[in-house]
Amino acid sequence: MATPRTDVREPAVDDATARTLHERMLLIRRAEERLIVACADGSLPGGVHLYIGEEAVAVGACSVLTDRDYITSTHRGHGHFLAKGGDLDAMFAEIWGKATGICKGMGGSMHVADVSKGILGANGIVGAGFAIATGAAWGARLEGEGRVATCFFGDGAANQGSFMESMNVSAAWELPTVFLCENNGVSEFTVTSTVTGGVLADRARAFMPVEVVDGNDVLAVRAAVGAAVERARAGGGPSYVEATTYRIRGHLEAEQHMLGGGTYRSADEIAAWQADDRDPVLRSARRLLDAGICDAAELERIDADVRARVEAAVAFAEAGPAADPELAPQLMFGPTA
Amino acid sequence: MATPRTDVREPAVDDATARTLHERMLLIRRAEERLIVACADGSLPGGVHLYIGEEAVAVGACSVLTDRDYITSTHRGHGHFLAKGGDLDAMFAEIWGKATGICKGMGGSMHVADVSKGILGANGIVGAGFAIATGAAWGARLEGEGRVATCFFGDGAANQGSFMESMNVSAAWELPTVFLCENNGVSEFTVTSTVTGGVLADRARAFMPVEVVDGNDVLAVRAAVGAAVERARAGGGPSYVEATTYRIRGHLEAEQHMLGGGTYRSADEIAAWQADDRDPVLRSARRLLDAGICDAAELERIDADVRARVEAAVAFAEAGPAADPELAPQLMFGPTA
Amino acid sequence: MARKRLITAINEALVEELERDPKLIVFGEDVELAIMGDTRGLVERFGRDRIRNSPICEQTLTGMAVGLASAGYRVVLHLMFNNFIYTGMDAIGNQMAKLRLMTGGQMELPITVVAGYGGGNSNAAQHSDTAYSVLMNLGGIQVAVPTNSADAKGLFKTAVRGATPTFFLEAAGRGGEMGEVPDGEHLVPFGRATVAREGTDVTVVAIGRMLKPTLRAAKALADDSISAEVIDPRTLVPFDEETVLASVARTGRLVVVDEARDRCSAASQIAAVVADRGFDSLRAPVRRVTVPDVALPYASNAEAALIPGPERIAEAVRSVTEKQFA
Amino acid sequence: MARKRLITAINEALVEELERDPKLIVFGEDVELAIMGDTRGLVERFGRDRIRNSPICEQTLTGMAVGLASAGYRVVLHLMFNNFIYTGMDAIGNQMAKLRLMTGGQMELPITVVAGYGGGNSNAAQHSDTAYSVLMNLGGIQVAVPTNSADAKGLFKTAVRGATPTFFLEAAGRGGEMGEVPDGEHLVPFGRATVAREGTDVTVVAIGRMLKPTLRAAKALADDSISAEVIDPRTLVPFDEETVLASVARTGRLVVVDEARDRCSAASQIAAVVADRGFDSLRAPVRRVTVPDVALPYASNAEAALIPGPERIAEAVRSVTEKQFA
Ligand SMILES: Cc1ncc(C[n+]2csc(CCOP(=O)(O)OP(=O)(O)O)c2C)c(N)n1
Ligand SMILES: Cc1ncc(C[n+]2csc(CCOP(=O)(O)OP(=O)(O)O)c2C)c(N)n1
Ligand SMILES: [Mg+2]
Ligand SMILES: [Mg+2]
Repeated sequence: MATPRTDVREPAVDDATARTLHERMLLIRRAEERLIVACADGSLPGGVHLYIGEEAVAVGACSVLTDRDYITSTHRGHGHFLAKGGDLDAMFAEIWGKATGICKGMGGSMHVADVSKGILGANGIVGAGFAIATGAAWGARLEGEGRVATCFFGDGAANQGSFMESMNVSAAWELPTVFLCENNGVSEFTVTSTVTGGVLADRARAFMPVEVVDGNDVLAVRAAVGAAVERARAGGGPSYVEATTYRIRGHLEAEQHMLGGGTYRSADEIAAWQADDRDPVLRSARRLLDAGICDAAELERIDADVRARVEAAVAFAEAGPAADPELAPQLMFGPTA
Repeated sequence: MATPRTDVREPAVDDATARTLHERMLLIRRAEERLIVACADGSLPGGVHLYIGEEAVAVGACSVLTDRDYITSTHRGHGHFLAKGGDLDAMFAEIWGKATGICKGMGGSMHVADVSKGILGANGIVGAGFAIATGAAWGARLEGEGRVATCFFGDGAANQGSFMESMNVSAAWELPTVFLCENNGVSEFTVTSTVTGGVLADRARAFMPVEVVDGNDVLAVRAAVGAAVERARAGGGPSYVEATTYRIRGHLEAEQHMLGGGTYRSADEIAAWQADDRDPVLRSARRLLDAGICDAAELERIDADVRARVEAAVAFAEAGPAADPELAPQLMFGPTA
Repeated sequence: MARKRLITAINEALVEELERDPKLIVFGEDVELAIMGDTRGLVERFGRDRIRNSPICEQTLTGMAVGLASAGYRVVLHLMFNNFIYTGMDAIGNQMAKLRLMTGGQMELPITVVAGYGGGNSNAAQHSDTAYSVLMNLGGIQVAVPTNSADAKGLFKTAVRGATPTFFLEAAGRGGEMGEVPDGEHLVPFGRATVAREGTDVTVVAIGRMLKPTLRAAKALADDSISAEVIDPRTLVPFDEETVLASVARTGRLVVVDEARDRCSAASQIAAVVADRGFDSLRAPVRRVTVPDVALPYASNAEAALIPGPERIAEAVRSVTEKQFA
Repeated sequence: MARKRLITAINEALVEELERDPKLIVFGEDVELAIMGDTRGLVERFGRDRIRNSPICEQTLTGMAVGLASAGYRVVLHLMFNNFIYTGMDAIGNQMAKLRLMTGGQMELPITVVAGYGGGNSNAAQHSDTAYSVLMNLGGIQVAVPTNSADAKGLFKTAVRGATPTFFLEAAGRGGEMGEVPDGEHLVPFGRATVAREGTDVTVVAIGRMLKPTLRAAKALADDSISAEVIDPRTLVPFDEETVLASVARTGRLVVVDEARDRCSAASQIAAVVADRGFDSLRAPVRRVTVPDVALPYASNAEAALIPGPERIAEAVRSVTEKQFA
């Protein structure tokens, strides 16, 4: 794993932005904490892969994107969806398997998508996003209106060959693709370094500018992705940004059941990443306090608002009608000429 | 395309070796020149992809391998097969579609294989060799007897993601894999640089030691692959060697028919690579003369011998019985437990 | 009407559709110099933004088609040989075939994938599969297998204008065949079979490249007073069950001819449908004339022995029209 | 005899075969901590040289299996979910299925690929395919679909000791089911079906995960005096045509139950075989109970509505045993 640069000066954002970034991260955190409960109490039809601990990556990155930009997401896609402006109600309804879900209950947790907001879908196939993002970036370039396509992917996915293939196409065709590696050090129950040769960022260096940042610092992510996006919009081609971060929860909820007593990381390691000075949400809260943007009471209020928002989404999801079983066959084929 | 190093001192080989290398290159050259004729006169059932102009790569590389080492080859595999010690008679019989062929007429030109000599097959799927070589290298490493697996592939194949995947596995597991890129600048009718981002060798640099050599200099190839093989045998893991070379003939014989009047390279470019000081066979002949290893008459004699050998192979191929049509179904499944 | 090669008819369809829709993009390996001939001349006319040689990376090419379609373009991806479908299979099986459902209908995927299929040219196993059976099982994927120039043009246009991933498979050896092509706008609907030859004793469904040897067999059978009705399905997904069932209702017999390997082939599918929905009409076993479960060999004689030809087809037809089934 | 979970039976087979043959290697993503449970404990016992977590790169993993086999090893590759077969499809369709023929028999490929298949767990479309139909069409690939612990162990051992690429598909939800496993050496041959329930009125072939709902349906049908014979094919390639044909010769009726999508499914293949070779015995249409041509949805109710259950199976059986076909 490459060491994040520490010499990048903290980029300045205005107070409102700092606050918005915090709120957005908190929304993801609280929403997923609620999913832990829902999953444990059997409310959800399928499994969930949680993003807790990595919120700064999605939020930092999406803060420099508009609804017209594209993203491709992963199996761990709730954070990307919400950060890119996806609707929490519709996402929860989807995860609950309801007709009111963003994908009408057909996709589920691993596949939340809102094409109208450029969210081309969370994807259950590790590495599938590379090519989809590259294709969308090609479309953006052909169109010539400065859109970019950002591909979120994990350190595990970086071993899929489509990573190189897509970097090659993006570089050769100077496409506005941002390859955003969420390097959390693990791929399911495998410590990624044990199956990885060399340094990930060097793979990208063969094709494009590279930046490795502290992925738990929302401002650092925002700055690095901001530079990449600016370059892409200006016709400067693709970039690679690697955000060093950590997955706090299991690969999926209830992973204990699958591990059968085995372990792939220590409780200490997890605890270390949850510390005040490492957890992205706590760090952002501390920064707002230190900079005098919010006081403790206001932070409390934000949190309370977010929690209320999450509970409303649960209510929305629960109240929704079950998915329509007749729908599936209708959805398979598009209209014909 | 990376510029080959010119500062490598010409590695010394003894006279007998120099002569053998020359003979082997000449065998490939004359065999394929004969295939041009056979193809044009309709003697062959299928198409052929010729290696003319690239002989120094296969011969230089295979000169440091033994029968116990593995190679994976490409659609352009005659040179690899012969350089690794494959039998010319059996290869021609295969290309003529005969039961006496090395694959009993089932494989054909694009699929000559001799597993007993470690030739794991020419392959019609561009890029398929990466993983097969990596798997064989893993076997070699498990076995611990110092075998290596050399993967021949083209500059076009280097855009297949399996290239990165296999380099990753080979690097992470320290496998004795030699990635040998035959960079002839073209992929079918596409000038590879027009579809390639960055410099090929840089892709490999993220994983392993890299050497770029003049692929038309058999001694330079031998030296570079020799170093890589030595490292691999000693447990030092994989290497990447890129041999700059040129394909003199079309992508396949009769490509004119497919081009429909279009072109992707100039006659001048082809002629330049055929010059005395560039063509690998002519260069090797010149070197033998200059070093006083052979005189002109002896070179003539070698050539005459090789030509006779080739004609004998044609006779063998022509005399062979047709492939057995009953065989195919029998060959599909192996014995069961 | 004008006589044109099948490959020229596709080329013409491409030119017309590229003129019609500025958001139509063609890409793939060597589409500029047009290794198959179908994309010849396009780059000169429409420029490299719209007609583009790609690197060799099928896994990404198929995925890019999805991304480009999501960005509002219509896509023609040329995969050259249909064996490379396996190379680029992930985005076919896991993305193209599923994303419309998975997104609750949000994603339209106007993607046409072109590739050559079939044997007969000593191209050996890795360049001679008939891969449509695999595609047919994946779900949201349409498959067209035109047998003549007019259908090639008309089906191609329908594919390109649709919103569903469609594989347009060209019989590798048939690009050079001539046929009439109607002038002007010509669209052939999917899911509509044609009767290539009328007959009364037996229905023979002949898929793609198998139509020609089947028609030859039908001619030979006519000499023996066996009247075979030959049906060309034209598209395999959707498949025109009604035309086949109506024919079998008259003939009482079915033979399906398919160049694919037998197991889980289109032939098996058609046989199964008729053994269910057409059972009451059947007066004889349903025969399949297919390639056995082998990879095609290189040697011409060995290859020819495996691919259905007029003799094997005629023999199968005879076996179900013999008097025991009269 | 001892009762064991299906997944434990596979684990046991692995341990025994690893003990037996030092050249047997197991690799794949997360085989060390054993995400499916079948490879649990192996790395502690046999070491990381023989049991090895791989990077995520299916295209290369399947190709490596070919290379490792060529180098004289026996290979078990775990692909986790069978949707990832598409991701690693090139070396499956173009290499494993063909290389033995292409090399004129030089290459033996003792490769067993393990993967989970099927729906029912709200895993959504990309983790719930039933991909064996695709594999069945490729040629030199065997397919096993064990339904109980004893067969799982016995078929696994046969697969591992063979010389042909074999896909061993585990029903995703059935790893936890218990069943008797014979003590000591236990091998189950490929291509030998079993009769899971005897009957006289109708033959029902139930593939893999579909056996259980089919047996339930058979029980319900017995209450209505319909006697269904239920056959578990155990392997799809090779397939035991004789057992099915013999049963149909007695019952005169066939229903095939398959969780795969209908088009070009194993169900269609079996129906086609019987409509040909068993035609004379048939007294009613051959019905297929399958998943229609859809990707499986996430929502439990929508998923359940598509996967064959006891009601749909019983209904299909009734439809061919009603008095019009008596
Ligand atoms: C093609 C494919 N192979 C394997 C899997 C199983 N799988 C799901 S997530 C995962 C690990 C991914 O690791 P990484 O990309 O680092 O993402 P993270 O889970 O750490 O966010 C694997 C192997 C899959 N879903 N798709
Ligand atoms: C997977 C796959 N895609 C495409 C092709 C068609 N094809 C055959 S050779 C070739 C070009 C290969 O170029 P390169 O690797 O540089 O080898 P060269 O022909 O120059 O020796 C292509 C695209 C193929 N055989 N396999
Ligand atoms: Mg990770
Ligand atoms: Mg090349």
